[in-house]
Amino acid sequence: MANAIAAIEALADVIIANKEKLTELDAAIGDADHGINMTRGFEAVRSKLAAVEQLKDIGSVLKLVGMTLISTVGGASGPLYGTAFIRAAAVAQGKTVIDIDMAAQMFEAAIGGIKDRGKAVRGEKTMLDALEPAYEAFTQEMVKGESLTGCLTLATAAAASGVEYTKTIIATKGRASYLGERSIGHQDPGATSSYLILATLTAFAIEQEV
Amino acid sequence: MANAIAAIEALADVIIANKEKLTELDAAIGDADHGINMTRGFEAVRSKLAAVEQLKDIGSVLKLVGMTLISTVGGASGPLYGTAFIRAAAVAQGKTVIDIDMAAQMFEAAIGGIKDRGKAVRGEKTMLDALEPAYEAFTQEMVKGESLTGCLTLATAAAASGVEYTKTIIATKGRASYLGERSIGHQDPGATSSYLILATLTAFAIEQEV
Amino acid sequence: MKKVINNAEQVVEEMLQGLVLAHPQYVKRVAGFDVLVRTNSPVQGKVGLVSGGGSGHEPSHGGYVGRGMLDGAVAGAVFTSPTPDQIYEAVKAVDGGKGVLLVIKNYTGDIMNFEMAAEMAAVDGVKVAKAIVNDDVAVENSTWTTGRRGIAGTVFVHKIAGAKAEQGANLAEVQKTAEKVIANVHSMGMALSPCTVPAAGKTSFTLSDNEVEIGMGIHGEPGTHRESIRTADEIAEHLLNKILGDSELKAGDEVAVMVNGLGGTPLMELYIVNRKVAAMLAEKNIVIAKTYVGNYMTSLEMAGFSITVLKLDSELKALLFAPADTPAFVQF
Amino acid sequence: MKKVINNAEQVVEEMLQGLVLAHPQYVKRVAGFDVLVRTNSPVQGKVGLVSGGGSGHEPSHGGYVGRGMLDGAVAGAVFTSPTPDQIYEAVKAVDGGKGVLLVIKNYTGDIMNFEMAAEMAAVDGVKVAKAIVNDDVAVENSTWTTGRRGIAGTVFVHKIAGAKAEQGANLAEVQKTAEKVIANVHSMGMALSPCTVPAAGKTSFTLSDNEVEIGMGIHGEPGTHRESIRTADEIAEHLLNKILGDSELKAGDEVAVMVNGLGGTPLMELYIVNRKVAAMLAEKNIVIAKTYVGNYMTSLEMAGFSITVLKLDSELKALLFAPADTPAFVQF
Ligand SMILES: Nc1ncnc2c1ncn2[C@@H]1O[C@H](COP(=O)(O)OP(=O)(O)O)[C@@H](O)[C@H]1O
Ligand SMILES: Nc1ncnc2c1ncn2[C@@H]1O[C@H](COP(=O)(O)OP(=O)(O)O)[C@@H](O)[C@H]1O
Ligand SMILES: [Mg+2]
Ligand SMILES: [Mg+2]
Ligand SMILES: [Mg+2]
Ligand SMILES: [Mg+2]
Repeated sequence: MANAIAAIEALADVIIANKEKLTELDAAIGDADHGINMTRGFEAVRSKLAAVEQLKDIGSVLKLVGMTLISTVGGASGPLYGTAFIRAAAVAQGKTVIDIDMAAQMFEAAIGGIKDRGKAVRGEKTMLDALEPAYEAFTQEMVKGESLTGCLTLATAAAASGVEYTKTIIATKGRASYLGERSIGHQDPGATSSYLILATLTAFAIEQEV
Repeated sequence: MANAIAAIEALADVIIANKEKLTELDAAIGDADHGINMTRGFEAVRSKLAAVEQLKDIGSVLKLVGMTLISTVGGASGPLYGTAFIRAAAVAQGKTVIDIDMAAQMFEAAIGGIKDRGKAVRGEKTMLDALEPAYEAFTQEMVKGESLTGCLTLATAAAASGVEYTKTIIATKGRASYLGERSIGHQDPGATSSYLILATLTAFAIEQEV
Repeated sequence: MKKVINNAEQVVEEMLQGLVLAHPQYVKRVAGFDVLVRTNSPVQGKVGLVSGGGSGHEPSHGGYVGRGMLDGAVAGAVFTSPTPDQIYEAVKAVDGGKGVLLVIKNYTGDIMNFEMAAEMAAVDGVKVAKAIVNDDVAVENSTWTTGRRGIAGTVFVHKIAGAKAEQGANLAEVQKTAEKVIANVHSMGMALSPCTVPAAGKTSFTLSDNEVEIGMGIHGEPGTHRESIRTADEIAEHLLNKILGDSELKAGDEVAVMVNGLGGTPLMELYIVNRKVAAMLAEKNIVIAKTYVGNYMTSLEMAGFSITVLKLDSELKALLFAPADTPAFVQF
Repeated sequence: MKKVINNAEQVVEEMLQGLVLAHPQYVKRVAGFDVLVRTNSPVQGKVGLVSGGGSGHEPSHGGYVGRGMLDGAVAGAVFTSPTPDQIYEAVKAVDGGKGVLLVIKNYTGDIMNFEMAAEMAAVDGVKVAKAIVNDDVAVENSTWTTGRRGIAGTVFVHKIAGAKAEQGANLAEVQKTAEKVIANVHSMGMALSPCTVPAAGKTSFTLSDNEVEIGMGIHGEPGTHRESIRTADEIAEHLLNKILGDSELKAGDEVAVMVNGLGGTPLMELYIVNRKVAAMLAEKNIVIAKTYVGNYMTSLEMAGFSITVLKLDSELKALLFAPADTPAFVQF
């Protein structure tokens, strides 16, 4: 479990380090709190993980993360990321290592959770615009026989393009949708945090390999 | 009456022209409205004088001015200047010209009105610090046999020194008194408007002479 | 950022403490949660009303907990929807056996968090219904957007649905009344200046010296557009015309009006706005049954205001006029 | 200056119009004057209460006209005492044969103008008494100054003397009760930012980004000193200690507390202040009978607050708890 916990800690570090940036992105098209919300959530995650004695599997770690995000983040991103982690936890229940197939299933489940909760589709300027192309890239490489880290690397690159893409479209979900045309030109904060999460997990996986 | 009315109109011009300056002085040690208050009053005076058909004597003109100031200026300066004009009006009742004796009596009555109403004495950083030395200078010159305009000129000079003097003392009456020591260094707005009134009347009297 | 606070992270906690200390006759805290409920909660045999949202909108929502209005209010972080566990606690604390109505402002985050709480409560066998307020006509309503935002009109939902619940109506009836209010209430706001979320430490937008934001949301979200400031009458006319264009008001209709300050606007200015609103409605022979002027749904210290018009029928009117006794809304 | 107004010269007139349009059930205008009185004025057989002062302190004073509080309110120009003729009209309009109490805040201008009005009314045979409020402990009380200013404590005078008058007390009794309140009420304020008098068009002072003014008056008059901003608890402690130092409160005493916003302060911050005030009083075993938190005596859009503590005896307490029904102060 040390690995899973270390990965979550790496996530927390990155989110907290990007608090200002995420908040600024949200200031332009939302209510200027995305970084604050996510930081509050991941600080809570960090202290919860530190406090919990023994988590027996990856599923337990992810469930704790999801529950903690749900109960501390609030706003739109809390239920969305929280649900994503809980759905991924269900896949990882009882597991102590992650192989590429399981990773794909977890990824799919997480995105499914976000879609169930938020009822958004790709192209609405949300986290899905980073996550869905990333998932597609992941599976595309997976069928080609790429390694987990290879797939993750390409998924991260796809998420980065997805973030760029959010600048070009009108928001039709979330708070930014009130802006209509005025949302064009601005990068979606949630897509950005999704990219950061993916990039961090990728870097973590690569580090584990060496 | 044309003269008395013209004199009051000259007063109105000067007060209105000094609206900003008087307000700024009040901003430093009061509530930033002295120029606004006086302007509101003298604008009302101006339209009242224009509207009134026939004022039969100087007393009537001054009473109208006093009543108008009382009912439009408000604050501390309204009752004070209003009472001053009404007291002066009583002296000038039935009169159509002003000689030097009458001028002295009117001056004394006006100051008496301010003291009755405001219960201040000289040295408290109020309009009295301009008016009392001015009155003393006036009577001093008068007993020496000076002309009305000569007396007024010296009275105005004394008022100017009085205004300067207010910079050196602590306010113990009016709104500036809340400041205590912090009122030192600032010129009293009411003393300044008193000086302006006197200076204007003096200039007017000199103009009439030529 | 110049604020009278101790610690940006503690503002909600300390505010709730200060509120309970100020109004112990009205509200108590659900221990361990950012939830205020009536001192006599749960009121047996009465439908419970729970609302809430991000903090920073005070007196919304804690200020409306009391007889004739809310049973519980959940306080999220500043401008951030509260989390499901908090809402769930509020529902449990106020359920007197007749179920609980959740009054939710239409924001993605609020809806998701309240829905999750409703799911949690349903598992416990609590009957939960929802009413989603979307009174802000600044935002176009289309199937392609999240829909209109909930702003100051929410206070009328609290008042009227609260009165209905107080009368002993069942959950479906209270929900139906809330939905009738929602169908008949329209609002629009504007801002002269931004506000600063304590944890952010700086304003989320800036306006130049003579610029205003029309259609401003209550969380610092940008509005429909910016323009140079105009007179109070012109601004009020613009907002009210938008509102009237969206409601189906006609001569002879009766309405309630709210001129709501966003937190930093002097009451003097709100009354100057009300003067124009009343004149315009009079001109159209729309009858004002009751007017509220003040800070009801704020955005911290933002300067600006919103106008809300609620079309009344005899039911809504009677319920609006019913007495209420809460920290921030008292009416005989 | 960015304000929601039409014309700086018309703000008082238009505000009064807007206020009457908003609250016709409470107040009517004395035609031709900036005077609001109860719709049923004069109330026969009841002592009339008249207060007033410069405008810009809304809801003071027009917001307190109604059952259990004021009979009439006179609105001067912004931050400028009303003129005697206006006050005189108010007195005449509310005199129901038992005389009229003038509640005056202790400012040179207010006192002179109200006194002149009293003289005018006395000529007409109206019995007039005065109560001069001087609750601001920021200003040292010495025979060498004008004395202390009247600030938010004035609202308690309105409430309690108003309740006394409502009970049918005679003029001397109402005056005596008002004076008892005045003897027992102490306040002190602070400001974070200035405000702009519309006719002036600019702020009367400036404060740098981390500076506050302690002991601020309600007309933009400077306070006792400036300092760097501290925490809410430290500021509240400083003000409350000054207040406690001036009152003779001891363990077991009962008080009413008002945490008053100056117009631009979020309610959230006022509650954070109240938390500290309540904690300090609890520590000293001073019992808080009732707390008011909100904008009661403002300075346009100034950010800042004041704390008021009123020592109660059984008479004052009963009168404070008596019902009141006015536009801005409603209490069951
Ligand atoms: N319905 C939705 N589905 C997926 N993501 C969404 C949805 N609504 C909002 N989001 C994401 O949430 C982000 C905003 O999160 P955050 O600022 O924390 O919440 P809030 O909008 O409540 O303040 C947006 O940038 C967007 O990516
Ligand atoms: N008791 C008093 N006696 C004489 N003059 C006074 C007294 N109190 C105040 N003043 C004068 O009034 C001036 C302030 O007038 P103004 O600003 O119009 O009224 P307010 O102080 O009510 O705002 C002061 O500068 C001072 O000269
Ligand atoms: Mg946000
Ligand atoms: Mg002044
Ligand atoms: Mg938010
Ligand atoms: Mg003044």
